[in-house]
Amino acid sequence: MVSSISLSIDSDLDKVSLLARAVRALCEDLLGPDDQDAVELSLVEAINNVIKHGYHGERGKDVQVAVGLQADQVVIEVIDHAPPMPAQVLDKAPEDTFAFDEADLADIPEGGMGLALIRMNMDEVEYHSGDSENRLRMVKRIAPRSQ
Amino acid sequence: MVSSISLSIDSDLDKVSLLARAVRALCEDLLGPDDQDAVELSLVEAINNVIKHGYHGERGKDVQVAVGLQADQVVIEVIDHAPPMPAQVLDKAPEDTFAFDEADLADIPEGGMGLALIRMNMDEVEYHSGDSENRLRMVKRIAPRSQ
Amino acid sequence: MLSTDLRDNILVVRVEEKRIDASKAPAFKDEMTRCIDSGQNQIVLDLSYVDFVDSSGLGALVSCLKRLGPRGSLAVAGATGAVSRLFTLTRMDRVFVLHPNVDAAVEQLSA
Amino acid sequence: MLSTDLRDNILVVRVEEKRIDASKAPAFKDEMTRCIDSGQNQIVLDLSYVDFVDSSGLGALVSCLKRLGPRGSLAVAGATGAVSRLFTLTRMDRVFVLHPNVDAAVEQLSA
Ligand SMILES: Nc1ncnc2c1ncn2[C@@H]1O[C@H](COP(=O)(O)OP(=O)(O)O)[C@@H](O)[C@H]1O
Ligand SMILES: Nc1ncnc2c1ncn2[C@@H]1O[C@H](COP(=O)(O)OP(=O)(O)O)[C@@H](O)[C@H]1O
Repeated sequence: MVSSISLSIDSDLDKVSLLARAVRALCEDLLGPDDQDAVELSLVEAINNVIKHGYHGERGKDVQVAVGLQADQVVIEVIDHAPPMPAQVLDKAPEDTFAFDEADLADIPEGGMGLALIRMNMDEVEYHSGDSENRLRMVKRIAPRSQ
Repeated sequence: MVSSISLSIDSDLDKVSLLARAVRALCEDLLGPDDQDAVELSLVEAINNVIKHGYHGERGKDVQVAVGLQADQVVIEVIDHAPPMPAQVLDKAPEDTFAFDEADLADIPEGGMGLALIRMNMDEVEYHSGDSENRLRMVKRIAPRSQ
Repeated sequence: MLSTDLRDNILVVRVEEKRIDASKAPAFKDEMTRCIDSGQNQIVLDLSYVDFVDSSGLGALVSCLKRLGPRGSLAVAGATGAVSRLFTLTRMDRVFVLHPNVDAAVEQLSA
Repeated sequence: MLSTDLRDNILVVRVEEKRIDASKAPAFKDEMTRCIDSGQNQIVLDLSYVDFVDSSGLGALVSCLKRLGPRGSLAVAGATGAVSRLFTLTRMDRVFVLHPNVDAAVEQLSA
Protein backbone atom coordinates (compact mmCIF):
# COMPACT_ATOMS: atom_id res chain seq x y z
CA MET A 1 0.00 0.00 0.00
CA VAL A 2 1.30 3.40 -0.92
CA SER A 3 -0.11 6.46 0.77
CA SER A 4 1.02 9.83 -0.28
CA ILE A 5 0.38 13.32 0.80
CA SER A 6 2.07 16.49 -0.17
CA LEU A 7 2.84 19.53 1.95
CA SER A 8 4.04 22.97 1.06
CA ILE A 9 5.22 26.19 2.63
CA ASP A 10 6.63 29.28 1.15
CA SER A 11 10.35 29.85 1.40
CA ASP A 12 10.47 31.15 4.95
CA LEU A 13 12.84 29.57 7.46
CA ASP A 14 10.28 30.20 10.21
CA LYS A 15 7.90 27.72 8.60
CA VAL A 16 10.30 24.82 8.22
CA SER A 17 9.48 23.48 11.68
CA LEU A 18 5.81 23.17 10.67
CA LEU A 19 6.75 20.87 7.83
CA ALA A 20 9.04 18.93 10.14
CA ARG A 21 6.31 18.45 12.68
CA ALA A 22 3.70 17.35 10.17
CA VAL A 23 6.03 14.91 8.41
CA ARG A 24 7.19 13.46 11.69
CA ALA A 25 3.59 12.82 12.71
CA LEU A 26 2.97 11.08 9.38
CA CYS A 27 5.90 8.68 9.98
CA GLU A 28 5.00 7.95 13.59
CA ASP A 29 3.44 4.52 13.07
CA LEU A 30 6.04 3.31 10.61
CA LEU A 31 9.36 4.43 12.08
CA GLY A 32 10.94 4.19 15.51
CA PRO A 33 11.97 7.42 17.27
CA ASP A 34 15.60 7.32 16.03
CA ASP A 35 14.46 6.91 12.43
CA GLN A 36 11.91 9.68 12.88
CA ASP A 37 14.77 11.89 14.10
CA ALA A 38 16.82 10.92 11.05
CA VAL A 39 13.98 11.78 8.68
CA GLU A 40 13.22 15.05 10.45
CA LEU A 41 16.85 16.21 10.38
CA SER A 42 17.30 15.26 6.71
CA LEU A 43 14.07 17.00 5.74
CA VAL A 44 15.01 20.17 7.61
CA GLU A 45 18.51 20.23 6.09
CA ALA A 46 17.12 19.74 2.59
CA ILE A 47 14.54 22.50 2.98
CA ASN A 48 17.01 24.92 4.56
CA ASN A 49 19.27 24.37 1.56
CA VAL A 50 16.47 25.10 -0.88
CA ILE A 51 15.57 28.31 0.94
CA LYS A 52 19.12 29.49 1.65
CA HIS A 53 20.96 28.39 -1.50
CA GLY A 54 18.23 27.70 -4.07
CA TYR A 55 16.12 30.79 -3.42
CA HIS A 56 18.94 32.81 -1.75
CA GLY A 57 16.70 33.54 1.20
CA GLU A 58 14.02 35.17 -0.90
CA ARG A 59 10.53 34.68 0.53
CA GLY A 60 7.33 33.81 -1.29
CA LYS A 61 8.78 30.97 -3.35
CA ASP A 62 7.29 27.53 -2.97
CA VAL A 63 8.87 24.55 -1.27
CA GLN A 64 7.03 21.30 -1.54
CA VAL A 65 7.43 17.97 0.24
CA ALA A 66 5.84 14.75 -0.98
CA VAL A 67 5.63 11.97 1.58
CA GLY A 68 5.11 8.40 0.41
CA LEU A 69 4.37 5.87 3.11
CA GLN A 70 4.99 2.35 1.91
CA ALA A 71 5.06 -0.98 3.71
CA ASP A 72 8.85 -1.21 3.58
CA GLN A 73 10.03 2.39 3.24
CA VAL A 74 9.22 6.04 3.72
CA VAL A 75 9.97 8.22 0.70
CA ILE A 76 10.43 11.95 1.20
CA GLU A 77 10.80 14.18 -1.84
CA VAL A 78 11.69 17.84 -1.57
CA ILE A 79 10.61 19.72 -4.67
CA ASP A 80 11.53 23.29 -5.59
CA HIS A 81 11.64 25.59 -8.58
CA ALA A 82 14.96 27.27 -7.93
CA PRO A 83 18.11 26.98 -10.06
CA PRO A 84 19.42 23.44 -9.52
CA MET A 85 22.16 22.64 -7.05
CA PRO A 86 25.60 22.06 -8.60
CA ALA A 87 25.97 18.35 -9.47
CA GLN A 88 29.21 17.68 -7.63
CA VAL A 89 28.13 18.92 -4.18
CA LEU A 90 26.16 15.76 -3.51
CA ASP A 91 29.07 13.51 -4.51
CA LYS A 92 31.43 14.54 -1.76
CA ALA A 93 31.92 11.65 0.67
CA PRO A 94 30.00 12.52 3.83
CA GLU A 95 32.66 11.06 6.14
CA ASP A 96 35.21 13.63 4.94
CA THR A 97 33.07 16.45 6.31
CA PHE A 98 33.55 15.24 9.85
CA ALA A 99 37.18 14.08 9.55
CA PHE A 100 38.42 17.35 11.05
CA ASP A 101 41.19 17.79 13.56
CA GLU A 102 39.44 18.65 16.81
CA ALA A 103 42.70 20.02 18.28
CA ASP A 104 42.82 22.67 15.56
CA LEU A 105 40.03 25.17 16.23
CA ALA A 106 40.22 26.53 12.69
CA ASP A 107 39.63 23.06 11.23
CA ILE A 108 36.25 22.51 12.90
CA PRO A 109 33.48 23.14 10.39
CA GLU A 110 30.87 25.87 10.97
CA GLY A 111 28.89 24.97 7.86
CA GLY A 112 28.81 22.65 4.90
CA MET A 113 27.41 19.83 7.03
CA GLY A 114 23.84 19.61 5.73
CA LEU A 115 24.26 17.34 2.72
CA ALA A 116 26.61 15.06 4.64
CA LEU A 117 24.01 14.72 7.39
CA ILE A 118 21.33 13.89 4.85
CA ARG A 119 23.44 11.16 3.29
CA MET A 120 24.36 9.71 6.69
CA ASN A 121 20.77 9.70 7.92
CA MET A 122 18.90 8.34 4.90
CA ASP A 123 19.24 5.01 3.09
CA GLU A 124 18.98 6.46 -0.42
CA VAL A 125 19.47 10.01 -1.66
CA GLU A 126 18.97 11.03 -5.27
CA TYR A 127 18.76 14.42 -6.93
CA HIS A 128 16.95 15.04 -10.19
CA SER A 129 16.64 18.35 -11.82
CA GLY A 130 14.32 18.72 -14.76
CA ASP A 131 13.03 21.55 -16.88
CA SER A 132 10.78 23.06 -14.31
CA GLU A 133 11.70 21.59 -10.96
CA ASN A 134 14.34 20.02 -8.77
CA ARG A 135 13.56 16.96 -6.76
CA LEU A 136 15.63 15.58 -3.90
CA ARG A 137 14.44 12.05 -3.19
CA MET A 138 15.30 10.57 0.18
CA VAL A 139 14.38 7.07 1.29
CA LYS A 140 14.30 5.62 4.78
CA ARG A 141 13.85 1.87 4.86
CA ILE A 142 11.64 0.39 7.52
CA ALA A 143 13.35 -2.17 9.68
CA PRO A 144 11.36 -5.43 9.79
CA ARG A 145 9.49 -5.80 13.08
CA SER A 146 11.14 -9.11 13.93
CA GLN A 147 14.63 -7.64 14.17
CA MET B 1 2.45 35.77 14.12
CA VAL B 2 0.80 33.84 11.34
CA SER B 3 2.25 30.54 10.24
CA SER B 4 0.77 28.76 7.34
CA ILE B 5 1.34 25.52 5.61
CA SER B 6 -0.68 23.79 3.00
CA LEU B 7 -1.30 20.09 2.54
CA SER B 8 -2.84 18.12 -0.27
CA ILE B 9 -3.95 14.63 -1.17
CA ASP B 10 -5.76 13.31 -4.13
CA SER B 11 -9.41 12.52 -3.76
CA ASP B 12 -9.06 9.12 -2.10
CA LEU B 13 -10.91 8.41 1.13
CA ASP B 14 -8.01 6.22 2.26
CA LYS B 15 -5.77 9.27 2.44
CA VAL B 16 -8.01 11.49 4.54
CA SER B 17 -6.59 10.13 7.79
CA LEU B 18 -3.10 11.27 6.73
CA LEU B 19 -4.33 14.83 6.42
CA ALA B 20 -6.11 14.51 9.74
CA ARG B 21 -2.99 13.29 11.46
CA ALA B 22 -0.74 15.97 10.02
CA VAL B 23 -3.16 18.81 10.80
CA ARG B 24 -3.71 17.53 14.31
CA ALA B 25 0.04 17.52 14.91
CA LEU B 26 0.25 21.10 13.65
CA CYS B 27 -2.40 22.25 16.17
CA GLU B 28 -0.91 20.37 19.10
CA ASP B 29 0.77 23.30 20.84
CA LEU B 30 -2.11 25.72 20.31
CA LEU B 31 -5.21 23.70 21.11
CA GLY B 32 -6.24 21.43 23.95
CA PRO B 33 -7.19 17.81 23.17
CA ASP B 34 -10.96 18.51 22.89
CA ASP B 35 -10.36 21.35 20.44
CA GLN B 36 -7.94 19.18 18.48
CA ASP B 37 -10.71 16.57 18.27
CA ALA B 38 -13.14 19.24 17.08
CA VAL B 39 -10.76 20.41 14.36
CA GLU B 40 -9.94 16.87 13.27
CA LEU B 41 -13.60 15.87 12.99
CA SER B 42 -14.54 19.04 11.08
CA LEU B 43 -11.63 18.63 8.71
CA VAL B 44 -12.46 15.00 8.01
CA GLU B 45 -16.15 15.78 7.42
CA ALA B 46 -15.27 18.61 5.06
CA ILE B 47 -12.85 16.51 3.05
CA ASN B 48 -15.17 13.52 2.90
CA ASN B 49 -17.84 15.83 1.48
CA VAL B 50 -15.50 17.14 -1.18
CA ILE B 51 -14.54 13.62 -2.23
CA LYS B 52 -18.00 12.06 -1.99
CA HIS B 53 -20.22 14.90 -3.18
CA GLY B 54 -17.88 17.32 -4.96
CA TYR B 55 -15.90 14.76 -6.95
CA HIS B 56 -18.56 11.98 -6.72
CA GLY B 57 -15.96 9.55 -5.44
CA GLU B 58 -13.73 9.98 -8.47
CA ARG B 59 -10.04 9.56 -7.65
CA GLY B 60 -7.10 11.63 -8.83
CA LYS B 61 -8.67 15.03 -8.14
CA ASP B 62 -6.93 17.37 -5.75
CA VAL B 63 -8.04 18.27 -2.27
CA GLN B 64 -6.06 20.93 -0.50
CA VAL B 65 -5.99 22.10 3.10
CA ALA B 66 -4.41 25.36 4.21
CA VAL B 67 -3.64 25.64 7.90
CA GLY B 68 -3.08 29.06 9.44
CA LEU B 69 -1.77 29.10 12.98
CA GLN B 70 -2.34 32.44 14.62
CA ALA B 71 -1.92 33.60 18.19
CA ASP B 72 -5.66 33.63 18.84
CA GLN B 73 -7.11 31.18 16.32
CA VAL B 74 -6.47 28.26 14.03
CA VAL B 75 -7.82 28.70 10.51
CA ILE B 76 -8.43 25.63 8.37
CA GLU B 77 -9.39 26.07 4.73
CA VAL B 78 -10.45 23.17 2.56
CA ILE B 79 -10.00 23.99 -1.09
CA ASP B 80 -11.26 21.98 -4.06
CA HIS B 81 -11.97 22.35 -7.75
CA ALA B 82 -15.25 20.46 -7.92
CA PRO B 83 -18.65 21.97 -8.74
CA PRO B 84 -19.65 24.08 -5.73
CA MET B 85 -21.91 22.80 -2.99
CA PRO B 86 -25.51 24.08 -3.17
CA ALA B 87 -25.79 27.32 -1.21
CA GLN B 88 -28.65 26.35 1.07
CA VAL B 89 -27.13 23.17 2.51
CA LEU B 90 -24.88 25.13 4.85
CA ASP B 91 -27.76 27.28 6.11
CA LYS B 92 -29.75 24.51 7.75
CA ALA B 93 -29.67 24.89 11.53
CA PRO B 94 -27.33 22.23 12.87
CA GLU B 95 -29.49 21.52 15.93
CA ASP B 96 -32.37 20.33 13.70
CA THR B 97 -30.24 17.48 12.41
CA PHE B 98 -30.10 15.91 15.84
CA ALA B 99 -33.64 16.76 16.97
CA PHE B 100 -34.85 13.29 15.98
CA ASP B 101 -37.24 11.08 17.92
CA GLU B 102 -35.06 8.33 19.37
CA ALA B 103 -38.12 6.12 19.98
CA ASP B 104 -38.82 6.05 16.24
CA LEU B 105 -36.14 3.95 14.58
CA ALA B 106 -36.95 5.40 11.16
CA ASP B 107 -36.38 8.95 12.40
CA ILE B 108 -32.77 8.40 13.44
CA PRO B 109 -30.42 9.84 10.78
CA GLU B 110 -27.95 7.61 8.95
CA GLY B 111 -26.43 10.49 7.04
CA GLY B 112 -26.65 14.21 6.52
CA MET B 113 -24.76 14.88 9.74
CA GLY B 114 -21.42 16.14 8.41
CA LEU B 115 -22.14 19.82 7.89
CA ALA B 116 -24.04 20.03 11.18
CA LEU B 117 -21.02 18.56 12.98
CA ILE B 118 -18.71 21.06 11.33
CA ARG B 119 -20.88 23.97 12.42
CA MET B 120 -21.16 22.65 15.96
CA ASN B 121 -17.43 22.03 16.29
CA MET B 122 -15.98 25.19 14.78
CA ASP B 123 -16.39 28.83 15.83
CA GLU B 124 -16.76 30.20 12.30
CA VAL B 125 -17.65 28.45 9.07
CA GLU B 126 -17.78 30.21 5.72
CA TYR B 127 -18.04 28.90 2.19
CA HIS B 128 -16.79 30.79 -0.84
CA SER B 129 -16.94 29.51 -4.33
CA GLY B 130 -15.15 31.40 -7.03
CA ASP B 131 -14.36 30.88 -10.67
CA SER B 132 -11.85 28.15 -10.24
CA GLU B 133 -12.14 26.87 -6.71
CA ASN B 134 -14.30 26.36 -3.65
CA ARG B 135 -13.02 27.26 -0.24
CA LEU B 136 -14.56 26.16 3.07
CA ARG B 137 -13.06 28.32 5.80
CA MET B 138 -13.30 27.03 9.35
CA VAL B 139 -11.99 28.87 12.40
CA LYS B 140 -11.30 27.52 15.86
CA ARG B 141 -10.58 30.23 18.41
CA ILE B 142 -7.91 29.60 20.98
CA ALA B 143 -9.12 29.87 24.55
CA PRO B 144 -6.95 32.26 26.56
CA ARG B 145 -4.56 30.39 28.85
CA SER B 146 -5.86 32.08 31.98
CA GLN B 147 -9.33 30.60 31.70
CA MET C 1 -11.81 -5.27 10.99
CA LEU C 2 -14.06 -6.98 13.57
CA SER C 3 -13.46 -9.82 15.97
CA THR C 4 -16.36 -11.54 17.69
CA ASP C 5 -16.93 -13.45 20.90
CA LEU C 6 -20.12 -15.02 22.24
CA ARG C 7 -20.76 -14.38 25.93
CA ASP C 8 -23.98 -15.48 27.68
CA ASN C 9 -25.69 -15.59 24.30
CA ILE C 10 -24.64 -11.97 23.67
CA LEU C 11 -22.40 -11.29 20.69
CA VAL C 12 -19.47 -9.10 21.60
CA VAL C 13 -18.06 -7.44 18.50
CA ARG C 14 -14.72 -5.75 18.87
CA VAL C 15 -13.58 -3.18 16.31
CA GLU C 16 -9.91 -3.76 15.54
CA GLU C 17 -9.35 -0.49 13.69
CA LYS C 18 -8.31 2.85 15.18
CA ARG C 19 -10.70 4.77 12.96
CA ILE C 20 -14.24 4.17 11.67
CA ASP C 21 -14.31 6.83 8.97
CA ALA C 22 -15.68 7.15 5.46
CA SER C 23 -13.00 4.82 4.10
CA LYS C 24 -13.81 2.10 6.64
CA ALA C 25 -17.54 2.57 7.27
CA PRO C 26 -18.74 0.43 4.31
CA ALA C 27 -16.62 -2.58 5.37
CA PHE C 28 -17.69 -2.07 8.98
CA LYS C 29 -21.33 -2.04 7.97
CA ASP C 30 -20.93 -5.17 5.80
CA GLU C 31 -19.25 -7.16 8.54
CA MET C 32 -21.78 -6.03 11.12
CA THR C 33 -24.65 -6.87 8.79
CA ARG C 34 -23.29 -10.39 8.43
CA CYS C 35 -23.32 -10.77 12.24
CA ILE C 36 -26.85 -9.46 12.45
CA ASP C 37 -28.13 -11.57 9.57
CA SER C 38 -26.68 -14.70 11.20
CA GLY C 39 -29.47 -14.29 13.73
CA GLN C 40 -27.82 -12.44 16.58
CA ASN C 41 -30.23 -10.19 18.50
CA GLN C 42 -28.16 -8.86 21.33
CA ILE C 43 -24.91 -7.22 20.34
CA VAL C 44 -22.30 -5.33 22.34
CA LEU C 45 -20.00 -3.27 20.16
CA ASP C 46 -16.61 -2.81 21.80
CA LEU C 47 -15.12 0.51 20.69
CA SER C 48 -12.28 0.61 23.21
CA TYR C 49 -9.59 0.35 20.52
CA VAL C 50 -11.21 3.04 18.35
CA ASP C 51 -10.06 6.62 18.71
CA PHE C 52 -11.92 8.32 15.87
CA VAL C 53 -15.41 7.98 14.40
CA ASP C 54 -16.82 10.37 11.82
CA SER C 55 -20.42 10.85 10.66
CA SER C 56 -20.08 8.00 8.15
CA GLY C 57 -19.07 5.64 10.93
CA LEU C 58 -21.90 6.84 13.14
CA GLY C 59 -24.33 6.50 10.22
CA ALA C 60 -23.17 2.90 9.69
CA LEU C 61 -23.92 2.19 13.34
CA VAL C 62 -27.42 3.60 12.99
CA SER C 63 -27.96 1.55 9.89
CA CYS C 64 -26.98 -1.60 11.83
CA LEU C 65 -29.45 -0.68 14.53
CA LYS C 66 -32.19 -0.38 11.94
CA ARG C 67 -31.25 -3.73 10.43
CA LEU C 68 -31.41 -5.31 13.87
CA GLY C 69 -34.95 -3.96 14.18
CA PRO C 70 -36.98 -3.12 17.27
CA ARG C 71 -36.56 -6.53 18.92
CA GLY C 72 -32.77 -6.45 18.89
CA SER C 73 -30.39 -4.42 20.96
CA LEU C 74 -27.06 -2.81 20.10
CA ALA C 75 -25.07 -1.54 23.06
CA VAL C 76 -21.79 0.32 22.83
CA ALA C 77 -18.90 -0.33 25.22
CA GLY C 78 -15.59 1.40 25.83
CA ALA C 79 -16.17 4.61 23.89
CA THR C 80 -13.86 7.33 25.23
CA GLY C 81 -12.56 10.76 24.24
CA ALA C 82 -13.60 11.98 20.83
CA VAL C 83 -15.73 8.89 20.20
CA SER C 84 -17.79 9.28 23.33
CA ARG C 85 -18.15 13.03 22.70
CA LEU C 86 -19.47 12.33 19.22
CA PHE C 87 -22.31 10.25 20.70
CA THR C 88 -23.20 13.03 23.13
CA LEU C 89 -22.94 15.84 20.60
CA THR C 90 -25.21 14.10 18.12
CA ARG C 91 -27.56 12.92 20.88
CA MET C 92 -26.91 9.36 19.74
CA ASP C 93 -26.30 8.56 23.40
CA ARG C 94 -30.10 8.41 23.61
CA VAL C 95 -30.10 5.76 20.88
CA PHE C 96 -27.15 3.60 21.87
CA VAL C 97 -26.68 2.74 25.53
CA LEU C 98 -23.03 3.53 26.33
CA HIS C 99 -21.20 1.28 28.79
CA PRO C 100 -17.73 1.93 30.20
CA ASN C 101 -16.55 -1.54 29.16
CA VAL C 102 -17.68 -4.89 27.74
CA ASP C 103 -18.16 -6.55 31.12
CA ALA C 104 -20.57 -3.87 32.28
CA ALA C 105 -22.48 -4.07 29.01
CA VAL C 106 -22.77 -7.88 29.06
CA GLU C 107 -23.81 -7.84 32.68
CA GLN C 108 -26.59 -5.37 32.10
CA LEU C 109 -27.86 -7.06 28.94
CA SER C 110 -27.98 -10.48 30.56
CA ALA C 111 -29.65 -9.22 33.73
CA MET D 1 16.01 32.77 23.71
CA LEU D 2 18.74 32.40 26.36
CA SER D 3 18.67 32.78 30.11
CA THR D 4 21.89 33.04 32.09
CA ASP D 5 23.05 32.26 35.58
CA LEU D 6 26.51 32.69 37.12
CA ARG D 7 27.67 29.72 39.22
CA ASP D 8 31.17 29.51 40.74
CA ASN D 9 32.35 32.01 38.14
CA ILE D 10 31.01 29.78 35.38
CA LEU D 11 28.31 31.18 33.13
CA VAL D 12 25.42 28.77 32.73
CA VAL D 13 23.47 29.61 29.60
CA ARG D 14 20.10 27.92 29.20
CA VAL D 15 18.45 27.74 25.78
CA GLU D 16 14.75 28.48 26.19
CA GLU D 17 13.72 27.33 22.71
CA LYS D 18 12.74 23.81 21.65
CA ARG D 19 14.65 24.10 18.41
CA ILE D 20 17.96 25.63 17.35
CA ASP D 21 17.47 25.55 13.61
CA ALA D 22 18.27 27.81 10.67
CA SER D 23 15.57 30.28 11.72
CA LYS D 24 16.90 30.55 15.26
CA ALA D 25 20.65 30.01 14.82
CA PRO D 26 21.50 33.67 14.00
CA ALA D 27 19.75 34.98 17.13
CA PHE D 28 21.31 32.21 19.19
CA LYS D 29 24.76 33.12 17.91
CA ASP D 30 24.20 36.83 18.57
CA GLU D 31 23.09 36.32 22.14
CA MET D 32 25.91 33.87 22.82
CA THR D 33 28.45 36.26 21.31
CA ARG D 34 27.25 38.97 23.66
CA CYS D 35 27.87 36.65 26.62
CA ILE D 36 31.32 35.76 25.35
CA ASP D 37 32.28 39.36 24.56
CA SER D 38 31.28 40.40 28.06
CA GLY D 39 34.39 38.54 29.18
CA GLN D 40 33.09 35.16 30.18
CA ASN D 41 35.62 32.39 29.63
CA GLN D 42 33.93 29.33 31.03
CA ILE D 43 30.49 28.61 29.71
CA VAL D 44 28.12 25.72 30.23
CA LEU D 45 25.39 25.57 27.62
CA ASP D 46 22.27 23.90 28.99
CA LEU D 47 20.42 22.15 26.14
CA SER D 48 18.02 20.18 28.30
CA TYR D 49 14.96 22.05 26.96
CA VAL D 50 16.06 21.68 23.33
CA ASP D 51 14.78 18.76 21.32
CA PHE D 52 16.08 19.59 17.87
CA VAL D 53 19.32 21.06 16.52
CA ASP D 54 20.19 21.18 12.83
CA SER D 55 23.52 21.86 11.11
CA SER D 56 22.96 25.64 11.33
CA GLY D 57 22.55 25.38 15.09
CA LEU D 58 25.59 23.17 15.39
CA GLY D 59 27.56 25.58 13.19
CA ALA D 60 26.55 28.46 15.44
CA LEU D 61 27.89 26.53 18.43
CA VAL D 62 31.21 25.97 16.67
CA SER D 63 31.38 29.61 15.80
CA CYS D 64 30.89 30.52 19.48
CA LEU D 65 33.70 28.15 20.40
CA LYS D 66 36.00 29.89 17.94
CA ARG D 67 35.01 33.27 19.31
CA LEU D 68 35.80 32.07 22.79
CA GLY D 69 39.25 31.09 21.57
CA PRO D 70 41.68 28.51 22.90
CA ARG D 71 41.71 29.87 26.45
CA GLY D 72 37.97 29.55 26.95
CA SER D 73 35.80 26.50 27.38
CA LEU D 74 32.31 25.73 26.18
CA ALA D 75 30.73 22.64 27.72
CA VAL D 76 27.33 21.24 26.79
CA ALA D 77 24.90 19.91 29.37
CA GLY D 78 21.62 18.02 29.12
CA ALA D 79 21.71 17.06 25.45
CA THR D 80 19.49 14.02 24.90
CA GLY D 81 17.86 12.13 22.05
CA ALA D 82 18.28 13.64 18.61
CA VAL D 83 20.47 16.45 19.96
CA SER D 84 22.96 14.15 21.61
CA ARG D 85 22.99 11.88 18.56
CA LEU D 86 23.82 14.87 16.35
CA PHE D 87 26.95 15.55 18.38
CA THR D 88 28.06 11.91 18.07
CA LEU D 89 27.23 11.59 14.38
CA THR D 90 29.20 14.70 13.46
CA ARG D 91 32.02 13.81 15.90
CA MET D 92 31.40 17.14 17.60
CA ASP D 93 31.41 15.17 20.87
CA ARG D 94 35.22 15.38 20.55
CA VAL D 95 34.93 19.17 20.41
CA PHE D 96 32.30 19.86 23.04
CA VAL D 97 32.44 17.96 26.30
CA LEU D 98 28.94 16.60 26.89
CA HIS D 99 27.64 16.44 30.45
CA PRO D 100 24.39 14.78 31.56
CA ASN D 101 23.27 17.94 33.36
CA VAL D 102 24.36 21.41 34.47
CA ASP D 103 25.43 20.33 37.94
CA ALA D 104 27.81 17.73 36.57
CA ALA D 105 29.22 20.26 34.09
CA VAL D 106 29.75 22.99 36.70
CA GLU D 107 31.32 20.53 39.10
CA GLN D 108 33.82 19.32 36.55
CA LEU D 109 34.71 22.80 35.28
CA SER D 110 35.28 24.19 38.78
CA ALA D 111 37.33 21.19 39.91
N1 LIG E 1 19.30 23.37 -2.96
C1 LIG E 1 20.52 23.87 -3.25
N2 LIG E 1 20.66 24.74 -4.27
C2 LIG E 1 21.87 25.26 -4.60
N3 LIG E 1 23.01 24.95 -3.94
C3 LIG E 1 22.94 24.08 -2.93
C4 LIG E 1 21.71 23.49 -2.54
N4 LIG E 1 21.95 22.65 -1.51
C5 LIG E 1 23.27 22.71 -1.27
N5 LIG E 1 23.89 23.58 -2.12
C6 LIG E 1 25.32 23.89 -2.16
O1 LIG E 1 26.02 22.88 -1.45
C7 LIG E 1 26.77 23.46 -0.38
C8 LIG E 1 26.80 22.50 0.80
O2 LIG E 1 25.51 22.38 1.37
P1 LIG E 1 25.36 21.85 2.84
O3 LIG E 1 26.17 20.61 2.99
O4 LIG E 1 23.91 21.67 3.11
O5 LIG E 1 25.97 22.93 3.81
P2 LIG E 1 25.61 24.49 3.99
O6 LIG E 1 24.22 24.68 3.58
O7 LIG E 1 25.84 24.73 5.43
O8 LIG E 1 26.58 25.25 3.14
C9 LIG E 1 26.07 24.77 -0.07
O9 LIG E 1 26.93 25.69 0.54
C10 LIG E 1 25.63 25.21 -1.46
O10 LIG E 1 26.67 25.83 -2.14
N1 LIG F 1 -18.51 19.63 -1.02
C1 LIG F 1 -19.79 19.41 -1.39
N2 LIG F 1 -20.13 19.47 -2.69
C2 LIG F 1 -21.41 19.22 -3.07
N3 LIG F 1 -22.41 18.95 -2.23
C3 LIG F 1 -22.14 18.89 -0.92
C4 LIG F 1 -20.82 19.12 -0.43
N4 LIG F 1 -20.86 19.00 0.91
C5 LIG F 1 -22.12 18.70 1.24
N5 LIG F 1 -22.91 18.64 0.16
C6 LIG F 1 -24.36 18.34 0.12
O1 LIG F 1 -24.89 18.54 1.41
C7 LIG F 1 -25.48 17.35 1.91
C8 LIG F 1 -25.29 17.25 3.41
O2 LIG F 1 -23.92 17.02 3.68
P1 LIG F 1 -23.50 16.42 5.07
O3 LIG F 1 -24.22 17.16 6.15
O4 LIG F 1 -22.02 16.43 5.17
O5 LIG F 1 -24.02 14.92 5.10
P2 LIG F 1 -23.75 13.68 4.11
O6 LIG F 1 -22.42 13.91 3.48
O7 LIG F 1 -23.75 12.51 5.03
O8 LIG F 1 -24.87 13.66 3.15
C9 LIG F 1 -24.84 16.24 1.13
O9 LIG F 1 -25.64 15.09 1.06
C10 LIG F 1 -24.64 16.90 -0.24
O10 LIG F 1 -25.81 16.84 -0.99
